[in-house]
Amino acid sequence: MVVQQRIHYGQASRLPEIVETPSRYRNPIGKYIVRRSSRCTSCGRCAKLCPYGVHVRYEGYSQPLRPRSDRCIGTKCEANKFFCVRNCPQQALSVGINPIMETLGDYRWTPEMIVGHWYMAETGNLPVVDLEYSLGFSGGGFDKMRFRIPDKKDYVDIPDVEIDTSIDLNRRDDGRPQRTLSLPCYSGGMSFGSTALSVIVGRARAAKRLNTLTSTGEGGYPLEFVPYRNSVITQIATGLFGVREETIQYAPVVEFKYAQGAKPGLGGHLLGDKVTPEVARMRETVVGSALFSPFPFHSVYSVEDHKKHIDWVKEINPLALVSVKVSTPTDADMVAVGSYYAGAHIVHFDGCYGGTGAAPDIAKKNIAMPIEYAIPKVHRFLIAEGLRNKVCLMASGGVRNAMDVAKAIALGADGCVIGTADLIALECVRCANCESGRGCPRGIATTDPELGCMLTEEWVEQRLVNMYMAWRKQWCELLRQFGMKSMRDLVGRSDLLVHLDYLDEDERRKYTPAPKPGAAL
Amino acid sequence: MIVAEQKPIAEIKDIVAPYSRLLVLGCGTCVKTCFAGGEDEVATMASALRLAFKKDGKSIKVEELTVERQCEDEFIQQAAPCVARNHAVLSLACGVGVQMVASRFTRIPVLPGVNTTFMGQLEKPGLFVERCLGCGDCILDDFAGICPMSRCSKKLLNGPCGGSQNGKCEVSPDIDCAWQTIIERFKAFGQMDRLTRYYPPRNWSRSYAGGPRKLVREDHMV
Amino acid sequence: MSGSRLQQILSRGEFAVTAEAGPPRGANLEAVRRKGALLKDYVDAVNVTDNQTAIVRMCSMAACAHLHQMGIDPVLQMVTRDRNRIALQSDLMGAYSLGIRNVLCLSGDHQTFGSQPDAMNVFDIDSMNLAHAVKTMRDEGKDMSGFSLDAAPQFFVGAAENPFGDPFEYRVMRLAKKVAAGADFIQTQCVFDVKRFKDWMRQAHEQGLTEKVHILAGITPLKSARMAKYMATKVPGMRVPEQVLKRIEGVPKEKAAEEGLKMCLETIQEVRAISGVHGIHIMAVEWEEKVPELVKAAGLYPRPKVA
Amino acid sequence: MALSVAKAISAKGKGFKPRITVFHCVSALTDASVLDSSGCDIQVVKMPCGIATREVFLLRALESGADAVVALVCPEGQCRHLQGNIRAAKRVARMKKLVDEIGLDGRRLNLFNISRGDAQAAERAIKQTASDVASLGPNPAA
Amino acid sequence: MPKKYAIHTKNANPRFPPVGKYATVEFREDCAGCCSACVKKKCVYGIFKENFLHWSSMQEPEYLYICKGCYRCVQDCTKGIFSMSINPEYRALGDEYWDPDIISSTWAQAHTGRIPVSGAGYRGPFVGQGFDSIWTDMSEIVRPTRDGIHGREYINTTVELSRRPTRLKFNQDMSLAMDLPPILEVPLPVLFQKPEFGVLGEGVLLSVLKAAAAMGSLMFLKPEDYSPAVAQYRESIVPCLTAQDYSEHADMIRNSRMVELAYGPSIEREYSRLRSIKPGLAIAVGMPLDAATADRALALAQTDVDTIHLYGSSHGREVDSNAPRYMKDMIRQVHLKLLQGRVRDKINLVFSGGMAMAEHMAKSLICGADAVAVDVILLVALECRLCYRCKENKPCPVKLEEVPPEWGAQRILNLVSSWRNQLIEVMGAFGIREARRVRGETGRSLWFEDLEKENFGPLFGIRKVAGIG
Repeated sequence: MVVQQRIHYGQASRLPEIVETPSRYRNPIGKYIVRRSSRCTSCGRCAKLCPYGVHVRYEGYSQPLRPRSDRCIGTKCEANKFFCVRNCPQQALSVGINPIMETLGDYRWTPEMIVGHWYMAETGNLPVVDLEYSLGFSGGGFDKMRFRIPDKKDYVDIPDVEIDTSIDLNRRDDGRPQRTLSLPCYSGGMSFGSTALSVIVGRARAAKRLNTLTSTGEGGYPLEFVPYRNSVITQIATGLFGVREETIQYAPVVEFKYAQGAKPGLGGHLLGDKVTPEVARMRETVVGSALFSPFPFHSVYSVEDHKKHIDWVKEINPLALVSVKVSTPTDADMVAVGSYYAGAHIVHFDGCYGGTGAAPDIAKKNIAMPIEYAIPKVHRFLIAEGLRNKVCLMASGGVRNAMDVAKAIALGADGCVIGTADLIALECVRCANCESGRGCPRGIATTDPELGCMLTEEWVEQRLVNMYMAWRKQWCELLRQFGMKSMRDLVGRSDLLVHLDYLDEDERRKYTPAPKPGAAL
Repeated sequence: MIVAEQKPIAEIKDIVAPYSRLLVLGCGTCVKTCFAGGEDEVATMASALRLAFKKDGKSIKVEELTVERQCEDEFIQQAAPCVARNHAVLSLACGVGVQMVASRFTRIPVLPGVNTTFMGQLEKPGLFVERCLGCGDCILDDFAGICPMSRCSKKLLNGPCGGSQNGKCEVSPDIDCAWQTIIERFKAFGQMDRLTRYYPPRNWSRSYAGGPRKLVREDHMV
Repeated sequence: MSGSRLQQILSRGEFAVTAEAGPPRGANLEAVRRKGALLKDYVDAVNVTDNQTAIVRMCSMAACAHLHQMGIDPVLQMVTRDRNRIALQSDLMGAYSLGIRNVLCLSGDHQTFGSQPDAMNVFDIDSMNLAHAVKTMRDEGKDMSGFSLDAAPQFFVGAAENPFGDPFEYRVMRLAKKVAAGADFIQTQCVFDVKRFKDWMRQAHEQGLTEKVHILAGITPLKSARMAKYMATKVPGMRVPEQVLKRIEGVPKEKAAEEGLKMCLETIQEVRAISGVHGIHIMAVEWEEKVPELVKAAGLYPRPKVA
Repeated sequence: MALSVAKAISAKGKGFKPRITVFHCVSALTDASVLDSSGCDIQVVKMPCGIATREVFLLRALESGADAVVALVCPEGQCRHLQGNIRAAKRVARMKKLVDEIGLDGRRLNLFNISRGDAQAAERAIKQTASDVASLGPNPAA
Repeated sequence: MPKKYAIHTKNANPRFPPVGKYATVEFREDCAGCCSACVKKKCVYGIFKENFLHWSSMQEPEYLYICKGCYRCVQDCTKGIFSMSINPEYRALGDEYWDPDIISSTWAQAHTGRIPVSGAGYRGPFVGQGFDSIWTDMSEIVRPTRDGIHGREYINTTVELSRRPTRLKFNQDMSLAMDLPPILEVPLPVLFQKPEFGVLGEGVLLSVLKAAAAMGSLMFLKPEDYSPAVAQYRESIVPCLTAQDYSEHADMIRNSRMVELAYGPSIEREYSRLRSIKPGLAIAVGMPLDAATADRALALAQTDVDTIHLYGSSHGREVDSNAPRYMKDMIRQVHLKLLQGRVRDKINLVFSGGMAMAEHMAKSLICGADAVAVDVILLVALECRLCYRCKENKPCPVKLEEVPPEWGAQRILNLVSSWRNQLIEVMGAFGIREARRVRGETGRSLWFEDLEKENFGPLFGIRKVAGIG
């Protein structure tokens, strides 16, 4: 295996190509709805006028199609000359906020954030519809943090391709290869079994194109990953499903998963329904019987035991970097330092509020500490210990969008690990039904033969590429505003952040207020 | 699609009056699409009948069921247990459905709840228009895809009559003159010369004029 | 009352004789006159068929008018196959104006049996409706739309009935319906199966129908064994018993016609004996020249005079 | 028949308390408790939008004993689903005709447009219905 | 090790269609009737089929209890005739404390006995009031130096309600030199009490008592609720008496393992008379959870009462206060007071009021309770919708007056089993095998105020927003 080159978009000026990748569904959901009444005489005027493609009429077809409401920019279009509602000679059109928005999403992933990410995954651009896709309703953490209003003087007017968004994973200087990712994030583990094969392979393909990584999760290493193995992290979790010598040797990074933010202290749990013959073969178990990953690693009861594990992996794969994934206990800072001394290159903290295939609600809600607290805590402690430059600090668990990533980096992380946002790009609606029965009705988190065929690897790959390219646009603009040319400059710049609850009333008013559920309705 | 409309409730009341246990049987295909006999209409009909009879102090038990299609054995069979516990079936399917159900359940009256109207298309929400007579000998190629049989009030094959004005039929200004449409389409295709051809009388023997029709596919019979 | 000779004969209680004459397949007036002359003194009225078996012929109304001019009382046969109610009513009025006083209401043979099976049929109304319409015209002076006519035609209304069709139990019910609809006289399908005919008459009698309507038994002389066979197998609703077939097949070919006439005469005698049978209707298909002979032989000649 | 008429007459005499089922869009009538003071026996069915007024619900309400059924929906142009209220109105109109045809009197079925939170309009609607029903008497099919 | 304790669960189907969260809004007029492709037929959950069966009831014409909001019908319909809404009936369930999600989740637990499990991360706000401002630290796994529990081994949820001797005295021959009073244990830290409102017929009471008997728990009950039918469960009843009236209920006391006396002046004088009616009787003192509670508790701990039962409001707050504090703060206050008075081990604390979720139980223990008593949630388990119509003497929409005790008991057992399993999940993640050891174990928790101060303070300075913001 060759030592990997340092490439990132700041140097190699070629960004992955954006290709419009529409929804798999007939009726995409948008913020607005447009309805045409039976008064319509099919005159076709609206189709001629609308520049956003809401009203479409095929060449030679005598009727406009049903309005593509998701493309509508809403009532603010009133100001435009081409506003269809006013221009319709029959007054057959009406536009309003889509009431379905009220049912979609939740405090953390708001309907507008979901719809906005669908848009990004489709077009690779930031939405033209007025959507708040960077802030949630949660009322705390990232949703209360804002970047300071930048000084206009600081703005650097350089194109996106010249901005460096890369991160280095190996900061130990231990003779192991450097691995530079072009984006300050990689994809979190989703196991074969919990998630459709087309999804995980599509993620690997996207990771390859984006020059970043994805992770196997703890469900084994399907052969389909092999062509993309340079972009696939092999995860070693307590179940040790599919962990074999060659799967460790494939991996550029090997990840020890001690805990998952959404269910720390609880082993993984794959319900029997999801254990199909393919999954059972992969995990070397019995079809239809539920799988619990044990907890903890029965061979790890001390930092010394942990070091032994890392040494073992380093021995099997001399080129691999090692990541340690843990949740965020009260003593997260100590854990980070311990992991470093045990030999980890990457310390990955997974806060509560992250995604998961299935976990008891009581665990999801109450687990450990939100990642927003853990990052500055660990960052500060690593600096105090003189170790901050020796380790790559990755954060995850409730990092939902490009601005969350930027905020996490400003709080002190080097980058973030993304899970849920990837699935949202694939049109997950967060119905939270990943675990039950046949699993995901949207065909994402399922191995059901019927449901699991709802999406293709190509589609998954391109949707993800599109979304990350849209995110990159957001990061580039943010960096330009603060006069930065590299994401690396943002690390630990918590001075650029404000927290609304820590501001005086008049100061607070200058910033976008925290959005409230149902505000638009 | 076969288009049908529900019979007036008064008529249905008379039809079902002799029976005290009634199954209202819907059909989930054409009549559902034209709002004459799908699940919703079955529910409404059943409810209306219960109300109508209860008002008159008469007790009637009305059961509701909708099968996918009443013109296929596979779906009719599903209704069997339900039919068995009733004294009559009010079928909201088209005439085919009613007869098919009747032919399968030999000992129970099967009554029609809809008037089967025509074979047509949904022009736009709420508007159904006739498009085919089922004449058994399609000549749409000769008429620019517009059927003069079903769309000309006089079934004229050799051009419009003298009564057409402004593209509308003399029968009603609500009816587009089929011939106007035919001519316009031919004009659009640049095939106006086709309009000069003399069209001989139709062979009606393949239509209902030839008596009840049968289609035999020997290759499907063993 | 109408000027129908047939009606007068029947109402006087005399045994009526009618015969059928098919118009020519063409516009040959002479052919009509020839048949008229042949039948004139031997029958009380002559039925003129209306495109019988759906084969195009001279129209019944015109042929009837010619016969009327010859002093014959014609029975206008009218089928609903070819004309809708508008044409039917208008033709009735025209016919009356031409002096035609009897009309026999029929549905008509389906066009598939005829020479032009491609044709569209009408069947707007059926024979029962037609009988009712003619009766309403006569008794109430109104057309089918309820419009009061300026001089309504006063027809003697006839209808056909087939005692031999299936289901047998329905045949008398149907007769009753026709009577109720307006038929004054009934001409039946050819009687070969006398037993069945008797049975039917008995039922009709039991229901009191023979009091209300004049039933004329249909009589057809068989010309040959081939014709008998054809009647038995090809004509819908016809019933030719086995022994009849055997009898005509049992004689040499050249003697068959003679035997046929003999059998015909026997039938006439038998039906005359049935109570409620008020006459016979001779359908000598393209064999009209034998009618005088038959009438004479049956002792039904000369025909009574009417005013 | 005779029985139900007698029932109706006797009830008319004795200050009968009409039972009214109210289907209301939550956007039109936010708090249905304002109807409690109407003096009628009110049964409330909340709907997310006027369009949830399915035809059969109206009849089922009558079947389950309501003397009258009222649908309260948003005024035209104010529906969250844009056309829900218009469609509800058409459905109610159709059912009114049907109810008329079965001899129950279509006046037992009414739709009113209520602006968001206009409790007084809602009360008026109920009062009007109540007075209509008072002249019609109890639902004979109840 | 004691015999493994288990609560037997079994599906107890709802008697009434539960109010579902979603409602489909359907523009049927645009329906293409596209038959086999119809999304109604393809619904993974079969909601349209099920829903139709329910049309005969006019109560909830559009309940979609089983709809999970996957939007496939909305998005796949060829004509786009579907839209979705939150069912307004769902939204109207309960109140701001007993919110629809709690009620709905409780119904599901009482129905199946399974713990609520879902995917896709936590969906709620960052932080909330009261218990919602505590995170439990379930990260035992990443600190392997503590006494981990290994795998899914037995976790004991038993707690005691009677006083334990702090030390034993022995004779010369090593025989015990003292009388050991019988120890009253309950196998899990959940007790029952009668809710303040609701249709509380015998069916409901018998359901609760039957469940209490089956799982070895206790129910606090006033003498006026005693009836012959109720009396068969006397082993599971804690009669709630007063200093004035207990002597009238000597029979009841003799049949009980524990008796609760309402707090009053000089109440300690009554204990010996009570115990003279039944030796070894455990005694609880019931009192409202208010500003004076901590001091009273401290005083009571000096007496030989076994347990203090502290009644908070049904919304999990302090009572009799203009600015009522949250249960978590109240528990903490009482617990710390006793701790400071060095008497915490002498007495058991049972808190009640607003215990709505399994995590309330777990967090109460962390804050310092020995056990909790539940009330309103029992009604919810029996399908109560907290519509409060019963307070106005209107009929109950789910006919609580007709609850069959057999079914009701199963619903409650299912719910409690689910709570217990959730407690076990949490304890497993804590690395704690004994429920007794969870008491006051704040080391296994993270508090919003502390986290903000510790982690955001250095970055953002001083919080300008009081409370959770």
